[in-house]
Formats: sequence, C-alpha cells, structure tokens
Amino acid sequence: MSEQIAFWILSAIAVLGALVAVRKRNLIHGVFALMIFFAALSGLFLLLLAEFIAAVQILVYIGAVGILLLFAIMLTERVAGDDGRRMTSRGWFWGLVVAAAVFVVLLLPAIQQWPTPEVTQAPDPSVEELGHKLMNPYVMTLEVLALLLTAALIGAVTAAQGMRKPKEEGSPE
Amino acid sequence: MSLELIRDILVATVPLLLIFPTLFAFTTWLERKALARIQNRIGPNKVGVPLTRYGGRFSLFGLGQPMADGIKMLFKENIVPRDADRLFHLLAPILALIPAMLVLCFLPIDFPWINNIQDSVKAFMLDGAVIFFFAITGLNTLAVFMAGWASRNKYSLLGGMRAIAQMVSYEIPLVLSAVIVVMMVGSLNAAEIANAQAGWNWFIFTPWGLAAFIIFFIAALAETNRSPFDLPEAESEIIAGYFTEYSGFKFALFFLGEYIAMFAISGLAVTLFLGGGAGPGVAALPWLSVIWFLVKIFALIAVMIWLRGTLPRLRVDQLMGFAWKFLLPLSILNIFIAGSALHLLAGGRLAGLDEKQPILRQLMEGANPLVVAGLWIGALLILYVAANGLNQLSRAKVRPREYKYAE
Amino acid sequence: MTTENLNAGMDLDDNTRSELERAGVIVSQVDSLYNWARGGSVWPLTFGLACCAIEMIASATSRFDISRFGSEVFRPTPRQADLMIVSGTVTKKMAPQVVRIYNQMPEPKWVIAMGACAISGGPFKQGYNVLKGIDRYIPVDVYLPGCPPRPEAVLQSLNYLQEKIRTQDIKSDPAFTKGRRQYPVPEFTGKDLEPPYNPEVWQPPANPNDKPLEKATA
Amino acid sequence: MSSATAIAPNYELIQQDGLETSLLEVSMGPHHPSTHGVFRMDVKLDGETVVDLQPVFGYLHRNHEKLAENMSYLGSMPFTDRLDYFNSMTNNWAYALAAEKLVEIEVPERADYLRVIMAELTRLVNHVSLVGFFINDLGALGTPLLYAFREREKILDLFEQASGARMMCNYFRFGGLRNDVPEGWLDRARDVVDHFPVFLDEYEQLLCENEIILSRTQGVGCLSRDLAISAGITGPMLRASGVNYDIRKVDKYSIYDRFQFRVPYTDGNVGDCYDRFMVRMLEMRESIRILKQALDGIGDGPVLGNAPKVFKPKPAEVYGRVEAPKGELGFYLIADGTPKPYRYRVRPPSLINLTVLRDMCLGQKVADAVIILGSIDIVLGEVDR
Repeated sequence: MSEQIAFWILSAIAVLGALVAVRKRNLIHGVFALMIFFAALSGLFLLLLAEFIAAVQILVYIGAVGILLLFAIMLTERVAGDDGRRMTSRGWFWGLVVAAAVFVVLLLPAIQQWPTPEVTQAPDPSVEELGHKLMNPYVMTLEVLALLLTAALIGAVTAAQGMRKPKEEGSPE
Repeated sequence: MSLELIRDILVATVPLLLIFPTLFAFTTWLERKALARIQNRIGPNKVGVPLTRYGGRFSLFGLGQPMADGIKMLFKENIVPRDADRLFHLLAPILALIPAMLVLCFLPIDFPWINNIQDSVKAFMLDGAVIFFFAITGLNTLAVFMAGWASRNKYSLLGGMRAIAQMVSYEIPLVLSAVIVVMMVGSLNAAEIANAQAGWNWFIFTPWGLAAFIIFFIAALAETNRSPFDLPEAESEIIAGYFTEYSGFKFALFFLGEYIAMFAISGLAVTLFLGGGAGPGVAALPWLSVIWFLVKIFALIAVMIWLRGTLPRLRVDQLMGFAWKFLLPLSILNIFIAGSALHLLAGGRLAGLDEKQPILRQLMEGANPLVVAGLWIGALLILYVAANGLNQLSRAKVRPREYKYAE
Repeated sequence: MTTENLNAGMDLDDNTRSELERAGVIVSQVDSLYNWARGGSVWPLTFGLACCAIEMIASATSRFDISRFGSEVFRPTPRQADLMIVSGTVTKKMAPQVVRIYNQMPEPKWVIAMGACAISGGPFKQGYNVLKGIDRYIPVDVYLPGCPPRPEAVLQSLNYLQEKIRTQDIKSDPAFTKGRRQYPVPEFTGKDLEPPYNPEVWQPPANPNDKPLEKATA
Repeated sequence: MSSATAIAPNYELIQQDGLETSLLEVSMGPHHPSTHGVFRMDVKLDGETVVDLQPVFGYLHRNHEKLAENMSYLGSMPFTDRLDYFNSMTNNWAYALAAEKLVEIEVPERADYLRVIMAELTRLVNHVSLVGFFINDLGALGTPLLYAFREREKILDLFEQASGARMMCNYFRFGGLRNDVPEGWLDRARDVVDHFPVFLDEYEQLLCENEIILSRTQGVGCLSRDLAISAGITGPMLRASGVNYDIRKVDKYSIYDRFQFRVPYTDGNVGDCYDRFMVRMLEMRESIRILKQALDGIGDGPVLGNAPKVFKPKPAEVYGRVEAPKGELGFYLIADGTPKPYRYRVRPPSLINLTVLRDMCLGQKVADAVIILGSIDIVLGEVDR
C-alpha cells in the first residue's frame, strides 16, 4: 500500500517536472525542473529495490549531466527567457503522432505478453550481484564502453583545447 | 506501513537531527576559540549563561556565544533583493542543508538506541551506502549554484561558478580514493567497511590507504569549501561569494549546512580510513564506539580549523590544476598500486576467497611477512616518487631572481 | 547614548505594564533573552574609511581582542552585519555610499560614529569636500570621539552599545516598529550633497541667538 | 567583441575560436574588504580574467592641500600625520625638511638622531603591517596580520611614550622635535629593536617558504624596470623592479651618511608581487641595522633649535623629500612672504605607485588584482589627500 502511494506521488512529481522542464523558457528554471524529474526517477528506481541504479541516477544525471547543462547555459548570453510566450510550432500535430508512436512501440513487449506471466523467480538486484555480472559475463562490454567514453572525453578535451580555458570535463564518472 | 517501521525510522533519524546541530553550535565556538589561540588572542569569553550580565561570574569560557548568535540570527531581518529570483533564493539554503543532513544517516555510528531497530531502516546497511553518500553530497553543488545565480549579484555569481567548478573537479579524486577501500573490503556497505577495520586494522595503516586518506582529506576540504580551498566565499576577492545577498536565518542555514557537511565528510573519512568506531576498549564497552567515532570526527575538524588559521588561499586556476594534474593521476596510480598489491598478496587465490569477509584481512592471514614488508616499502616509495614528480610537473615555472644589496 | 534609551526597559508606563501583565511574564523574559542574544553577538561590518579604520582593526588584534565580546566576526557583506562602525572621514563623494550600505543592512542594526571626522568632520571640517558628521544622514547610536580613538575606546563604545541593546524594549525598538530603516541616499551635485541633511534624523542645532542657522551649517 | 579588444590593447582577448562570451563588469569598492580603504576598481572580467581595470579614487579627498594654504606653516603639521596614517613620523619629517629649507634652520644633532630612529621605527611598522595585510589579501584569515599588529603595538607604545599619541604623533617641529623622549625611552627602544629580529625570523619562516604564497605571488603583477622608471615609481616597488634608488642614499638627507646600511634590490628579472614582498622583508633587516647604530650613537643635547613658531619666509620655492616607507614623499612649498604658504603640494608615493595598477593587472585573474593592489601598498589618505 505504502509503495503504491509512493509510486503515484513520485510519478506525479516526475511528470510535472518533465512538463515544467519542457515548458519553461527560463533555462535555469528548466534545468532545475529536469533535475527534479531525475530525482523522482531515482526514487522510482528505489521503489523497485534497484538502489545502485538509483544512486547512479543521482550521481550521473543530477550531479554530472545537470551541472554540465548549467555550465553550458552560463556560457550563453541570455538565460532568462520569456515565460509568457506560448510555445507552439507548426508541426505540433506530427510531433504528437510520432510521440504516440514511440510510446506504443515502447509498450509493445508488454502488450504482446498480456496478460503478464507470473514471476516465478524473484530477481536479486543486490549490488553484489550487479558487480559479479559486470565483472564476469559483461566485462568486455564494460571495458569497450569505458574505452569509448575515454576516447570521447579525450576528443572533447582536444576539441576544446583551442578555446580560452578548458572548462570542467564534466562527469565525475 | 507498520507502526514499528515508522517508529524505527523516527528512532534512527530524529536523534541525528538533534545531535549534529548541537555539535555544530559547539564547533563554531571551538573554531572561534581555536582560531583565537592560533592568533594569540583569547576568543569569546564574555557571553555565557543567558540573562546574566556580560562579564558576569558565569561566563563559562564564552560557551553561550553560539546560542546568542543563533537567537540573533533567528530574529534578524530577511532581505531578498528586488531583482532576485525569489523562489530559488528561498530554496537554495534549504537545498544546501538537506543533502548534508541526509548523508548523516549513512555514517555507521552505533548509537545505543539504534541497536533495537530493524536493519532495513539503517541507511548505512544499504548495499550501496557509499555510492549513495557521494551521490547525495553532490547535490550540495546545486544549492550553491542556485544561491549564486538567484541573488542576481555579480559576486554571488562568481562565487557560484567557482563553487561548481571546484566541487565537480574534486569529487573525482574523492570518489577514486574511496575506491581503494571498497577494493580492500569488497563491499560498498558502510557498516561492513567499518567492521572490516575492527581492532587496529584501520586502512590508514596501509600505504595505499594512507595515500588515499590524504587525497580524500584534501578533496574533502575542497568539497566543503574549507580553507585553503575557500574560493567560493573568498572574502578578500568576492565579498562573501554565493551568500553575499543572504541575511538572517537563511544565512544561518547556509552556515549550518556547511558545518554539517563537514561533519558528514569527516564521518565518511572516519568510516573509510580511520576504523569507524574502532578504538581501545570497544570490545568491552560497545557504547564507546560512538565516543570514538565522534572523537575521530572532531580530530579531523580540528585539523580543518588549524589549516584555516594557517594557510592562505589558492587561486582558481591553481585549484583546478591541483585537482586535475596532481590529485587525479595520483589517485589513479594509487588504485593501480592497491590492485597490484592485492594481486601479489593473493598469489592466485583471489577467486577462492570467502565473499562475505573483507578481502584484505583474508589475504593478510596467510601472507609471508617479508613479502608484506617489501610490498609496503615499495608502494610507499612509488607513491612518494610519483607525488614529487607530479608536483614538479604541475608547478608553474618561475624565472630565477636574485636579491642584491647596494652599499 | 541618551538616558531615555538606557532606562527604557525599566521605567515602563502604565499602559505598557498592563499590556505586559496581560501577556504574562513571558514577554519580558523573551525580551531580555533576545536582548542578551543580540547584545552578545554584534557582528560589525568590514568597513573602513580612513585613519580610524586602522584602530578599528587594531581593536580586533591580539592585544585588545574584540572577540571577547563576541564581535570578531567582521562580515564583509552588509547583509550579515549588525553594526556599522563609520570609521573615519566621510567625504561628500563617499556619503551616498555610506547611506546606501546602511540601507542594505538588515534590521536590527546599529551605527557607531568613530572618530572626530565621523562625528562632526573633525580637523577637516573646514574642507569643501568633507561631510560634517554622518549623523546628518543616518541615526547614530554611539558617538566615539578621538582622532583616532584608541582601540580600548572602540571596545568601550561596543560595551556602551551592548548596554544600550540590553535595555532596549522590543515594542518601542525602531527596528521592529518601522520595518527596515531606509533613508534617502543623498546625491552629490558637484557642489554639495542634495539634500544637505536628512530632517528625519537630524535637525540643525538651535541657535542661542534665535537666528535660523540652516544655511550656515549645511 | 571588438570593443573589448579596443579597451584592452595589451591583453589579447581570446575570442578567435568563436566562443562568444560576455564580459562581466564588476565594481570592486569603494566598500570592499580588500581595497585598503575607500578605493574603487572598475573591473571588466572575462570569466575570472581581468581584461580592463579602471581605478576610481577621490572617496577620501579631504582637501589637505587647500586647508594647508589657509593655515600657518606649523598648523599643517598635524594634518600631515593623516596623509599616510601608518607613517605619521616620516610625513612629519618630509614636511619639516621642506619648511626648514625655506627658513634655513639648523637641526640639533640629538634631534636628527631621534628623527632617524622614529623614521626607521615607522618603516618597521609600515612594512610589517603591509606584509600582514598582503597575506590577508591572499586569504590567510588574519593570522600573519595579527602577528604583525602584535609587533606594531610594541613600536606604537614607543611612539606614545615619546609623543603622546599612538598613530597621529605630530612629533616633529621645524628645527627639531616637539620634546625630548622621556627617561629610559632609549633603553626600551633598544629592547624592542633587539627583539624584532626574533619576530622577523619567525615571520620569514612562516611566510617566505610557504608553497601557496610562492605560487600565488610569483609571476603575478610583473612590473618591468623600464615601466617602473618611466612611471615614476619609487620606494620598495621600484627596487623590486631592479632599480637601485633610495633617497636615503641619493640625497643623504639628515644624518643618513653616518650609518652603515645596504639597500636591497632585485636583479630586475621579474619584479612581481613576491619581489615586492621580499624587498620589504629585507628592508626591515636593514632598518634594524640603522636603528641599532642610531641608538648607540645618540648623544645628549637639545632637541629643538631656535625656530620661531610663526614665521614669514621670504618668497621662495622649496622641495623637501624623504624616503618614506612607501616611496618618495615630497612636499613642495611656494612661499609668498605671508605666514601662510601660497601653494602647498604633496608628492604622494602611493598615488604615483598606483598609476601602474592597470598595466600590472591586465590579463591576470581577479584574485591577482587584489593582491597586486595589496603589494603596491597604498593608503587612501595619501592617494586622495
């Protein structure tokens, strides 16, 4: 019961945060709304007992991506937009259609398996298990990804080298 | 949700919210007194028991000072600049305090009253407690930025920008030095890390642990904006930095948040490197572990105060250079050293270890003392040479100069 | 420091006393606790104007040590300060800034006019660019004479101020009755400050010969 | 951003890569914790880098020169105290020298010795407090400053015993001193002077090898030899830029030719904040040398020649100058035969040393601008007068 209540509250916060993030013209307000969305998402992960993912969600998305966004915004000139102006574009209809299509596609696996089969074996989402998974079967994937990210980081540094002063390379990961 | 659970949560959290703010008040007094002694002064000694005259008989070494400051701040007028972003201006001090308070739950302090509550309520029993700690302390950055941006003051903005750059940079060496401990224990669980160091098996007594502790402490100073890394609030340059426009109780909240963050990060350092609640006499009297934990926290805070009284401030580019060019390579090298050492100690039996026990201790049991001694000397040597070399590399080149005398 | 202020807490008129009785003893207790607190924690502003600033700094140093009274926390920003020590000559170019900084301070706030110059213009009174006393624009709580006053005198003026605070009555304290005291910032018009004084806080002294003296002193 | 390039010709705005950032304009002062009084720097910042800096002063203009023109010659003496309020004794001396040239008064020997003692003690007070303030600007929370002030108090006690006032001594008179020092003063002075090197050792140990101070001050705010000479810089700042110029040696005014002392200066290679700091530290040692010799060599005798209190000098123009702790302090007097000077002009070392502030700050960080200002050693009473 309490999980249900928490789920609905967190979901409401997440949706509201996402909406505000999209609608706000003031960039800083938008970023902070986005962070609220991330925080609510992290709460939802916690409800699913995925505590490691929840922590990483905060660490990476709020701590790193959000800060990076703030940095990018501070480098631009006009921060505060006009909140009063309505945000419409001519292609809103097609946008809506595409959004709906993506939503359906995402839900497709769940729809296909309707009604949901009984869970026979409870997952064990402990950090330890995750560590073993990462270090045994998926170690190659992890390393390749890490290499890719390092390459991207070095590339970013190289690209930024010509500029005035290297800003933070960003993510603490 | 059962009543017991709610009771347990309250039992686990409410005392923390009472104890640490009280300690904060005491720490401000301690800091003022200690700085005064460093500077050849006496420090506050007139304001003692409430409702007595100043300089009365009951001055109690000025222990009433924090209380007077607190009451005064509470009733001080709250000013919001006209152009400020009112919502963010209000939220920033609150957001600065909440993460600092929150992470206190992750410190494995065995208060007597939490022995009876269920493990699932204890935050430090979480499998990923250490990761959570870093994730939540990182939110402090946002509060600082919010304060700097919302005040619409140029000094505040400069302070906020400095704070973000500094905190994001120093988080990396901070986390990387904690990785060493996680490697040696094989767990992210704060309670397990503390238990692994029971007796005198503190990780600071290993070469890589010592190096990691020093890196961690330096990065922690920067994370909590303490001298010599107090650039975001550098008085002589940018007035009061991000809280230039804060008055009254909001300012007090910032102050409180800053000190609670100091407690939290020192508490983590104690958990990771200084054996948690371990200390003499704990085996006989379990409640002593609380005392030892707090004593260790205060020892670290005393060092912070001492540094504040002695060192000047770094410049912003030197600060960043220090994090990226010195601390980061050193902490990565340290991880390599620790990993190789564990591997050498294990001699191929790493896979056969009991996963529920701290790795380092199992390895140490069957190890040859000569190998251990060789490893330690080697590790210390490598670290020393590396630190020296990095220092030479990252130091700015200066032209030679000579002082002459004319008769 | 005037005597009325000193005795404000003790000589209650009947009206206030009956009001106090209705509110119970607690009111007066809260009063004195609050006065104890704000008197013991007067944080000055880091604000030096001229020679006196050095003696103000000296009062915080080892030999004199203002921190004994809880006042060594010199705040660089007016937002967090309680006390403004106007230490030194206020020129006509600086006076608008002084008033502006005073306006930026949150209530309750106090002012010490330190040194002859801040009180009356001091030795430079005859100068064309010197304001003849900061009390023309902002209310001054303690006048501290000297040129410059010794650090001990700074400490004594702080003690006077604490005495004054301790006997203040919250109900009649301007800090709580009026909202933040903000006074019009004078403007330097090239010749003189406009207006020459703030009539709310200062009036030209009465001439014993009963002749209006406004123009002459301004 | 072409306008920005125009305002800062010798700092290359790095905008080539198309990153359009806006400049931040900050007005530092007149109320700022580290402007050493009421001084304002209008700073344009690119991030944290100073691209333009305009000093604004006049916030402490107290009409010193105009007041002096309406006063007898001796009447201005207490006002000179308040010029550079750290060094009232040397201010007195420079003015007394000018006036003594005007009316040609002889100064008794004992008075000359006492003048030297007072001036060198003043130099100690000034340098030691300046170093304290300088380290304070670096962010050291006052510990070195408070140590410096602890020593300063000892010297101020001597001043007080001699003249009756701690800071505004008003001790010099045309033709000597106002009064002789009290009995036992010389012994007490010797005591203070003997103990000062102990403190200096401690101070040097604390500061001169500190890694943070080294990295903060070396290579910051470089002043080249040529610019220093052409801008008319004097005092320790000039010597830190590698010019051996000390009025005590050049003019040999008073009895400075009787003392053995050296003038520390650099090889002119760098001329940064560290050099200015070090030159002052070294100068203090030499001051102690002079003080020891003066305290040993002082004899008995009167301290005031027979100078009238009010006099009408013949029309003339004179310039008297001393090596004040901050540089060349000069008084230029034009007498027109009346008891008041026709023109009274001060050559303030602080103001003239301040003229190169912009050149030293451009391209540095904002934190450096603060310490560069601190290393110039200005006192606003003298800058604005």
